[in-house]
Amino acid sequence: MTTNSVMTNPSSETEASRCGPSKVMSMTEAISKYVRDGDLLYLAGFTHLIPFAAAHEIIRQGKKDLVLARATPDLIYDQMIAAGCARKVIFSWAGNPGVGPLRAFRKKVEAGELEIEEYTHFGTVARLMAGAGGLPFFPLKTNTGSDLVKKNPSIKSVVCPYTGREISVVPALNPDVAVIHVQRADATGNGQIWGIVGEQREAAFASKRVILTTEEIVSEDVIRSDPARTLIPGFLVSAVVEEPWGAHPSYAQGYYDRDNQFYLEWEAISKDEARLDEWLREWVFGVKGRREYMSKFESSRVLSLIPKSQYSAPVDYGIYL
Amino acid sequence: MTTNSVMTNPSSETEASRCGPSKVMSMTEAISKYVRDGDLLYLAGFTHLIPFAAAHEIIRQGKKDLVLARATPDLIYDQMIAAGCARKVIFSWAGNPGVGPLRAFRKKVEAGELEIEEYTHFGTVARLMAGAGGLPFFPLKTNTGSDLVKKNPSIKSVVCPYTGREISVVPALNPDVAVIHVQRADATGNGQIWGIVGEQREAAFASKRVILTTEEIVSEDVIRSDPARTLIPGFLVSAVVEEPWGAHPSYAQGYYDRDNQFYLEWEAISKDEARLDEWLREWVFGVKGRREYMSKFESSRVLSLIPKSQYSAPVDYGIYL
Amino acid sequence: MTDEREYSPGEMMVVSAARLLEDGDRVLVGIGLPNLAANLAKRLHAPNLVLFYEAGVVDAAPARLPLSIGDPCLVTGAVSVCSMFDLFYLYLQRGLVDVGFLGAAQVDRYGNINSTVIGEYERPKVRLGGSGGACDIALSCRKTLILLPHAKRRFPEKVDFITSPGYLGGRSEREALGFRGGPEAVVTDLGLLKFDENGEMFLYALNPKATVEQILENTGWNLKVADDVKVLDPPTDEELRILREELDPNRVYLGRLD
Amino acid sequence: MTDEREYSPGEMMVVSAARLLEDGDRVLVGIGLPNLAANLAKRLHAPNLVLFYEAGVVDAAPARLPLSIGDPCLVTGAVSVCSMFDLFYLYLQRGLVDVGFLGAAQVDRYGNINSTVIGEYERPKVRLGGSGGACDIALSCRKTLILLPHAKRRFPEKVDFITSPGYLGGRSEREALGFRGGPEAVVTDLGLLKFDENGEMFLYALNPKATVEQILENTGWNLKVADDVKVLDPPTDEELRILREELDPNRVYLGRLD
Repeated sequence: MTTNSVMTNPSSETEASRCGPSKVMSMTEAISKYVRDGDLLYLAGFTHLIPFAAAHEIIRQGKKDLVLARATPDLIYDQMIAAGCARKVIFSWAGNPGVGPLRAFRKKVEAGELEIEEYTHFGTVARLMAGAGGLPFFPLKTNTGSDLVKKNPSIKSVVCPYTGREISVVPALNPDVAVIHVQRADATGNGQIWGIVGEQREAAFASKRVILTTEEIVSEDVIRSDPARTLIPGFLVSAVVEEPWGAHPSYAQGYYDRDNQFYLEWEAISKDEARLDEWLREWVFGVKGRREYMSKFESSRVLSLIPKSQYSAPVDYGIYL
Repeated sequence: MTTNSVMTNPSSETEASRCGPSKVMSMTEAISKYVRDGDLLYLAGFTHLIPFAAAHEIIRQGKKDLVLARATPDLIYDQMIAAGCARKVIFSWAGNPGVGPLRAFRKKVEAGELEIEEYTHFGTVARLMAGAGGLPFFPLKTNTGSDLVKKNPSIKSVVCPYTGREISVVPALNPDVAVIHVQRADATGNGQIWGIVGEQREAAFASKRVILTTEEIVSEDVIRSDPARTLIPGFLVSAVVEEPWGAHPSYAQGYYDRDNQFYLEWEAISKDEARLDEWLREWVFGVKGRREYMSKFESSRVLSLIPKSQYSAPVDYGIYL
Repeated sequence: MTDEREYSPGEMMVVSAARLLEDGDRVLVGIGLPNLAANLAKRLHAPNLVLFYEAGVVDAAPARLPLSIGDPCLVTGAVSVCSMFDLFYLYLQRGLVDVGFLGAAQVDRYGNINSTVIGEYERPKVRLGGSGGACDIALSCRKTLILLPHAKRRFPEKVDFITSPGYLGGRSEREALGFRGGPEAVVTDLGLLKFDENGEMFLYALNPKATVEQILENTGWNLKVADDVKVLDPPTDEELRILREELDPNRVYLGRLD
Repeated sequence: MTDEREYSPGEMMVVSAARLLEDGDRVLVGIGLPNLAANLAKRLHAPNLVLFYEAGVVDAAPARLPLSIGDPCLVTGAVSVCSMFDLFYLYLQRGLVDVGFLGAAQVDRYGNINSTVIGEYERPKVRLGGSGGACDIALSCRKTLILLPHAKRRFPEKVDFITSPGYLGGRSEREALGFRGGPEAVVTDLGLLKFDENGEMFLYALNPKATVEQILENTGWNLKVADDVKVLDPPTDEELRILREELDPNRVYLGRLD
């Protein structure tokens, strides 16, 4: 930042004094400190910035009895379910996006071995929205007429005092922990996301604790150069983990593409229990962390995921003296 | 935009075919076409990007019996009230921000000559939020215990089916017309705002018609280079008016500063009915439009409002082929 | 080179769906056939179509064929991108979306859709993906278009589970709940089905290669047939050219030509 | 140069309010004295204060003294900026704000604030600005600090209109409505007032130049006085230096020294 700030003491113009102390730590430390057995977790991200690195560390640390909430359980929860971390899943669409069913999830549900609680997508994000704003419920014009209402007693209704009509409501969701992966953040946890923003912001505000993982830690000046992009304010955040490729095999807009090959491979891996166990042993338990995990791929595959750059047109905030 | 787009017919890669036809017109035409006597208007903007140029054109065209809704009526509604356009004001804080009371408003209210309907700020934006999302009401944890509830029968309550507690609700607000001033937009009305975003987005989605006024019309490529910044999607917009300095004496982040001198002057002008009439005659009725209005100021004053540039750090969206 | 007169069932479905879109429509599209249909219509008779994707993208200009609903290629160069909440709240629930595409594991006589479970909910024979945004789309769009292959088990008289309400037991039932819209058409590999004044599905038109008998055999109830049942025009040269050369050159979604 | 021992009533109010802020507090500040108080505290004993402004700005780093709540200088270089809805919904209603500053035309025995009207609502003697965000702040912060000049007409036993609830008729009434927090202190040009276990205001401490009698004369009811009523320390040299040299060198808000 180049402004000559009269309102900020020049002698305290460091990250530590302006936004509190640095919260940077390793993934191992962050998960061990802030995720507890039995917690309700929300690993956020709709197709984009899915925090796979954090999920793998949760598996490695053998966390259990977790309640896993996500609009789209996706491969990330399929892996955690297969590894035995989950007691229950709260969700709205369970699939391998663009590929097929979510096999580990489906097998356990069909066998009656996994509790589920189900909403529509709008229901899931409205639950987070209520939780994020301190409301006990959120009203929404959906659900009505579907059999979901019969199977999920948490979906209720209120009578609108203006129209006299019933309207469906869903209860607030306030996870114990949200894990949010962002493209860039500063050391105190001010996180910026661009591209598909999913439900990350609502999940962060709704949760009791937030673990922020980031493609890169940048200086506070970069964050302050564009305050409109800061979706996660640092004071919500308990831990900041710098984890490049932390969303692979999903993607980070501008950093890397979705590794579609893995989504296709997962169909075969997850169909076969022995192969699935072997995959977990090799790719999760067999590595120390994300760096070792990424190093196991052929470099040509890694390189093929990196896009050419296309930058946003800048905007001028102006210097107001 | 530099991507080689396979999904968009190269022969139709014009604004007209990709986002519909241009909606650019003059302020005179936009106000005459889309603002009708008796309409409920929401001229949006919280301290920033207040659409003064549009308000002056509404006064010039002698629109009347308007219901003027705004969180902060501000000088913009004080002028419209003084000019006799308003039948009623819906608001949450009536003042000359940073200066004092809103005198034309106050005089009419104290004389019982202007109907009012009053909420808190949260109440006002929640009403827009309900209107923007097609909800009949919005629940919120405020109002309760205040005398506002006794004086405004539109503030009601519902019983939360999860907690059994009463919670206050406000009814949806769906204006006939929203006027939104933005920093940049394309010819079809895709508008981008940075800096304080106020309630512009909610007002645009809640309203039946949207008049978009903009500091500058840019090419669609500029908009598409940063889709995260597009707060107003063009398909909501009826008219696009290019109006530099359209928010003076309020400000446009990065373009010009608030003209605080005018806010101070308004205190004296609005105190004295004769001076106020003279001001309206000279600065509103006496000019054809914004260009003539701005030309009446000393250039040194105009120049003093223009800040030096401070650009956002760009972000990389990546080219995905 | 392929004979332009030959076309796959997928191609016919895409073409049939594309022709149902009107210029200026705001359309919520999913990946796969709906994406191809919407983009085909936009190149031909509906240049002012506004395309939304469920991930929160408005008016995308992807440089490749998107392979998932949140493909990064949908974002680069799009007009606007918004949160999931905004998409469902500001666009869908506000009533700004004219047409929504829906898939289905099962669809019944009144256009109710099941994409949740085959068998009982608590003891599923097959556990499917669930609603996702489908129920939300079904209840908030001005009209929905349902795409699925025509097979008896997918067209039961009553679905095992109503994931996304159509007309429930008839148009009046849906109206009584205060919802507008409802299913406009069902596009299958055999024909085009619409809904009568009571909200009951009927056979409106046949795909060029299909017969009424074939459709009745593949439907789980005594399907009504329009008196003047039409035969749809096969894909035109131009429709096939755009699909094959521009939109899905690798035939990821168009299927095999055989 | 001014004698450092001389200070204006505004300076004492700012210093008194600043000392009530704790390190790490998330504070919603308005323009004027609250802004000065929060920035003063941040330079001295509370470097980790997070400052919000009602216009939706988080952790601003303005290059000049802001003159309105939405001054553009608050945005350039801030950590985050959000919509009005987000500020009231995600920050305030969610309960993330520890301390809210409130002004008042009137404040009463139980910390209820009037900023709406003097006289009757329907036939106002003086129509004031109204709630703005004040009622929302009063009901959602962990605690509120009320700043106003001490004068009998501004301290009536009951306010003409409750714009922003304090403890209503006592702490139990506020609690019964399900709201946390409430007024923590009232900072005036004469002293510092707090609230007892019933939510009734009492004189906690005097400004150095004020007397108990003066305060009782300027309060509209029989104000309780603490047994051990304290006298506040005058502004320190360092406090005055920061206020005068860095924060408000033109004395826009600090007022005249006389």
